[in-house]
Amino acid sequence: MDLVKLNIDGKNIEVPKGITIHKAAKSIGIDIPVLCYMELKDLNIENKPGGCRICVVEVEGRRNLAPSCSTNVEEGMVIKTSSLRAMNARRTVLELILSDHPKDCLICAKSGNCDLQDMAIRLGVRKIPGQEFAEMSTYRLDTSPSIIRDMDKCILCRRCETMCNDFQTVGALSAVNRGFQAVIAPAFEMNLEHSSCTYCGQCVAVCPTGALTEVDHTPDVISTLNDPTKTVIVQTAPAVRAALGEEFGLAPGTLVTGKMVNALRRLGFNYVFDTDFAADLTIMEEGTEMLNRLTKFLNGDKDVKLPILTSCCPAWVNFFEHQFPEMQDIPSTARSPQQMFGSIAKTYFADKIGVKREDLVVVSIMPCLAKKYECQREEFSVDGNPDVDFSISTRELAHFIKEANINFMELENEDFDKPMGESSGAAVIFGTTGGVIEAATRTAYEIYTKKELPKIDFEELRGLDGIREATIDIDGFDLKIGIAHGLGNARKLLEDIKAGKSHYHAIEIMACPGGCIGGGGQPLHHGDSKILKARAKAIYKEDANKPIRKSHENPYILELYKEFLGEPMSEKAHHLLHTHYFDKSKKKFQI
Amino acid sequence: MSSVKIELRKDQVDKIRQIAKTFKNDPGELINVLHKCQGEFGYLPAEVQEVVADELKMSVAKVYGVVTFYSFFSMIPTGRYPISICTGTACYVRGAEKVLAEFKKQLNIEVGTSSPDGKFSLSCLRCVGACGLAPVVLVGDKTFGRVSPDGVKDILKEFEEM
Amino acid sequence: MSKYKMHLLVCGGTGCRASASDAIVENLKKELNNQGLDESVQVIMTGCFGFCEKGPIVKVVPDNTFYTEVKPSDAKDLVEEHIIKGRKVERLLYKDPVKKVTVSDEEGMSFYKKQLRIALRNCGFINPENIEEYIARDGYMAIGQILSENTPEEVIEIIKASGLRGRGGAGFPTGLKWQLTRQTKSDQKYVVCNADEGDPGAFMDRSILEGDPHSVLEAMAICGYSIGADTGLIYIRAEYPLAISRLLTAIGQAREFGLLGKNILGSGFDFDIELKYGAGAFVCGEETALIHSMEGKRGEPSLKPPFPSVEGYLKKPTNVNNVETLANIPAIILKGHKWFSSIGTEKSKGTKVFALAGKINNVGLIEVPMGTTLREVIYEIGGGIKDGKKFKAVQTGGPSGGCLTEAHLDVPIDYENLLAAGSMMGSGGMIIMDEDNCMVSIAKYFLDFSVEESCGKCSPCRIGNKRLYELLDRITQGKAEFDDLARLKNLSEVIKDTSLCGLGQSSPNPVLSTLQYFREEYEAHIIDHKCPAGECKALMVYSILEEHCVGCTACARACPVGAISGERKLVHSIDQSICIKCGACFDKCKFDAVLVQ
Amino acid sequence: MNKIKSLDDLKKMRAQAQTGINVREKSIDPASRVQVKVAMATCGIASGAKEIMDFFIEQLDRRSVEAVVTQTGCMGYCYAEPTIEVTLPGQEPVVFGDVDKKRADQIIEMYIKTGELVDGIIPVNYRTIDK
Repeated sequence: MDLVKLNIDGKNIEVPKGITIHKAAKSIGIDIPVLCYMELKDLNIENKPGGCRICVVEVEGRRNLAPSCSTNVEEGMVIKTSSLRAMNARRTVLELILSDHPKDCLICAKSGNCDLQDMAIRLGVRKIPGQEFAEMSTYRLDTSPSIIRDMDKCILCRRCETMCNDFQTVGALSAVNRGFQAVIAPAFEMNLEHSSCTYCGQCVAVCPTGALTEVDHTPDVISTLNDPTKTVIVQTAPAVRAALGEEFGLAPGTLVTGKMVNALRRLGFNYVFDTDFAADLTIMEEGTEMLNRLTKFLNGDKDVKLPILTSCCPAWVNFFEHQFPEMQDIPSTARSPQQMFGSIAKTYFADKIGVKREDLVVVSIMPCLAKKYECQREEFSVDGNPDVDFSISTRELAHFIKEANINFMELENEDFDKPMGESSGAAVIFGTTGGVIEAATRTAYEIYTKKELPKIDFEELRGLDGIREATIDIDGFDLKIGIAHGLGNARKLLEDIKAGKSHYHAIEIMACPGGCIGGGGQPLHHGDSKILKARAKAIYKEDANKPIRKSHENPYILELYKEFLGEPMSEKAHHLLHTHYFDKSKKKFQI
Repeated sequence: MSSVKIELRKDQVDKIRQIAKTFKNDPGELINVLHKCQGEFGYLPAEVQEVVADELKMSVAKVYGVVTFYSFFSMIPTGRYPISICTGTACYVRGAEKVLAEFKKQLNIEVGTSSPDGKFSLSCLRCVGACGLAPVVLVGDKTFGRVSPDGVKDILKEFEEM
Repeated sequence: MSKYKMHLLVCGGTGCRASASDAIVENLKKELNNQGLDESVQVIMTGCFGFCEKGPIVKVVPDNTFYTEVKPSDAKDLVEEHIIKGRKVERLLYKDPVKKVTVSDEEGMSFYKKQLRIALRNCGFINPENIEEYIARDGYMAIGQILSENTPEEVIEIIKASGLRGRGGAGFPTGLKWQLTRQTKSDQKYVVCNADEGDPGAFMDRSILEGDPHSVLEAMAICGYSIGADTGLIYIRAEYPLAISRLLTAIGQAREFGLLGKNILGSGFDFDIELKYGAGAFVCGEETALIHSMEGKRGEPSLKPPFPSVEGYLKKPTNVNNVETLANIPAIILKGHKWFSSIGTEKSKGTKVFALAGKINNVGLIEVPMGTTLREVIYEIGGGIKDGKKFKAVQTGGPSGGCLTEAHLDVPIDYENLLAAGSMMGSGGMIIMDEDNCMVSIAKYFLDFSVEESCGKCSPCRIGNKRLYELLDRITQGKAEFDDLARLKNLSEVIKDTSLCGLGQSSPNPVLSTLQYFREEYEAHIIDHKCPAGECKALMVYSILEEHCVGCTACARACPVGAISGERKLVHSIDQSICIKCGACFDKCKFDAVLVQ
Repeated sequence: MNKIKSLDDLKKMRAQAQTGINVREKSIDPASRVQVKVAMATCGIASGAKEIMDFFIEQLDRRSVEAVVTQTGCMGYCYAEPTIEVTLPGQEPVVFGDVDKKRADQIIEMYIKTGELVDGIIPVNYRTIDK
């Protein structure tokens, strides 16, 4: 590796050629503040507009200060990161940014978790000169089913634009206008609701300020919990338990399943269930659908739609409804675990405990913001009563726990309630990229071959590469599997299918980086991809620790079929557990 | 940016498609396509941008981002006689502001809007490069040089009778 | 043919006219009449000779004798001595201050022609829509010559040796730019002509494109050959329809003649040119922004490196030169780098085109060798300040430049000197200001421009310029405090120091230079609440002079807010708390009774 | 038009163009004619150069003056637009500024027909690279 010699703040160092001043400084313990810059290393995501100018440093011999996040080191450079000139510039630039930013930190959704606030604290800003005469750029507040856009708080870091366009290729957001009026917005500055937004929430996950936040449903949940006429049950998605602890200061990747269940009980939920139960159910339905299509294919049916695509990610469903409406018949018709759970809860379980549908409230805890929209879809309700009433994110749950005076760290571990709290290890790994297809493979293999899997872990399906593929030998048949996380990667696979170039039999798609562990509702990663890796590791650990690791071996699932559904893909199953898709591409322009 | 809601006729949609096609539906030609469309429609309503985005296989948000970046593009229909006042330095130094104020007063409209009858619209532009004639006013293709506030009335009269 | 045997050309330029050229014409005519020569000698009033310092000028044709500093009383001598006796009037001839010799004829006086036209060499000479006229003036000979005689490396050496620097702004050495682009290995490269002339008050690029489009095309082909590119792109403002149409005609003709296209002049070199249109964004003059705009994107600049010479249009190596820079190239090839580098100053070679505008008599385009002083430009070519007012400042470099004062009038104009004086060459707009221009308002005007044209990508430019504007606005309204001057300075310096591209790095220049040279004017606004130039409306006070007021009530009737009271035929008064300073009373009063302070 | 295929071709072309033999009108030698050039850049046109050019074409024809009227680019005298340059056979070109129809009429009647100068001459105040 080529090395260059340079001097930073009086220290002579040697660093690899091609790295930035910021990274070189970091390597010797000098932490130059950055604001707009963001890198998710293992996911190939980098936002480097060089726009905020907070990270400027003095480079000897240069006329202007250099942005350290995007200036590469050069041989012989002499850099001062904390000279009077650099510090004055940094402070003045921050004052400028703050002069066009609302000062309602006390009541901002991002308070305490805001990069801009941290920067103001770090630089000790006490006064913003001329604030009383400074015009602020203001924009219309935009509230959608999942996301709130308060662009008065936007600092134009462009992270959301990068996620929405480069990583997700959704294209709902773009920089619009110019100069002081410049802002990130959907086309025509219309509401997000009318745009091609999939509510994946990746914009929210990376927003350094309170400009993009989730719609908070905690108050609805609190009032429901306090309504004596309601029986309130809660389901928790697999990725939540691998990340919730971070909100309480635990190291990323700490599993807090037992504490979480305890906390939910204390919050007053009548039944604490697990979405994983529904994930096992999903495998039964989706796996069967996959096997059916494959069998037809092997029997020479030319019209069968292959590859089959997973359908448990609601942002992904929104994505293809908007962008690939002509391919509606390719994804599995299986509903997502959240919705399967709601559907079963409000029929099978409601009957079981003798509660009327309208008196049963289903709340979901999700790592996801698209789930908020998904549970509001009309097709997932009966006579106006939704299968899932409210969906709150991991972050909202953490706030709720704190607000309810629960000392999370002191909580004993508790177990989920039965029957809908029981799940297999296969269901747990739904929370990470590759997990759904691995779970499906475990079941499909055993059902198809009627033999026991020699090895449960499919290492070849795991990892963080954006697009992965593997061929699984199922008793002589080579099952070709594709995996994509991130909608931009998904788009590539879809384009191939459209062009007839795809050679896969089954494809798993998750919208968020790393899958649900990197969902838009998770504790903020602040650009640290190590956090995502730790969460994935935790998920696989939980799987390995489970006594049952294949969905079709979950006794409560088997009981559910026996008592209620009959068999996978039965008419009843179809009615309660499957769905259909809509063409949302032809939206007419409306603000 | 606000926009008037319109319904595009099929022939208008076809026209946009044809324009896009002459530029090989290349997203890199977006600005050229928008120029042609604005030439065709006089402005760039949201509906036109949607078709353009579709044809160039890019997001409407990006198209809108470009439209709002460049001052030459407008989402508001211009008057039959669009009046542009040059506010470049040479014109400024020679009193363009007073001329602009007079136009606003005479037409009783603000910059960026049209008169209620759709006859005149008012806009400012930066330096048309006719600094020798400062202050300069353009009405459609016609250039008026050395305009004084007193001369505004005469300019308007010229078009009133048309 | 003409009945006149002789003509007396009297300079009627505004400068000379101020010093009595009208009277000279009158006296000459009278004198000729007296001598009975009015039938054979004609007196003609001409436009400016461009030698205003020594005006009024009288030139005698056909012998081309050149008289300077002529007074009306000299008419008699001129007629009697020169015309009747055929003897030159020695005392009115120009004396060379250096050589101490008397010069009589125009040829010997050629140094008075301060202008030297290289970039503008064909403008106004040829029909721009006829390629043959360009060819007749050695057009396309330069590309012909290098294709048959020189390697690309040699051409780059010629351009480097000529000392030519970019005429669009920062003055980067052109030959070096070409070399850098040549060095980058790539299957495809581009030559881009930056014709996005956006500086308000600068129009030389438009004039060149309208008057001599082929010289730009030829230069682009030369550049293409040198750097190894077969495609040229001209990024031109959509606001220049005539230039666009002339360029399209020229490209068509050049293709027809085989001077663009495949295998140019049988050399095997292919080169063709297309137009790309701008859409009204000043920042697109910055080369990375220009490239993004050509790619159909928002014209936001990006960080350099990578420089366009490494990664430009469509990520390919791209050489961007501005119109005027390119227009010099064919002349350099044909006349040699030594000729070119003999013109100008040590570090700035050749000539520069300036667009004179503002309060100057001869508004127009001029081209002078580098090193010419501002005084020469303003007083000897520009004809001095309009209406005989006092020169106050000249703003060079557009919104990125600064204001220079009387103290700079004798500074030789080149890149380094302008920069040292707090301004810059920029594209060559020169806006001349007189005593009626308020320098705070001028700075505010330019900041308004920068706020409007900032792309918004980086925070110092997006927010900082807005804050600068707000500060200046408060100063012009008399609402600022003394501390605001320090803030103005710090903010300006930080914006310069931290902005992403040239726009933000230079937008505070008008503030800093006016703050430096006209600080007392800022202080007058802040401390005394007065605008010395009388331009800032909010600081004006209208009052009624008791001794002049006749109580006609005209002012009271004209006042739109009812701030004026007073009985008929009695002295009126203005209530300052209501007055909106519209000036209606001042306009209406026939008795000069309204005082403006 | 045949393509120019070599440097020699180009040189021939230049020689041909320089003798003033217009390819389109081979039979007439424009050097023996009056030449009128009208500065037709944006400033000029905005000041009425187009109308002046039309005026010259029409009036010279009507008054039976053998002349070639062509357009050219900006002469740099923005303060004196419209500007024209008149070259009488065998003489140095003369530039007239602020040419309105009245002055154009004078130029035709006096300068072009009889060689008498008229007001509004703009002396050439620059050097060119040819000298």
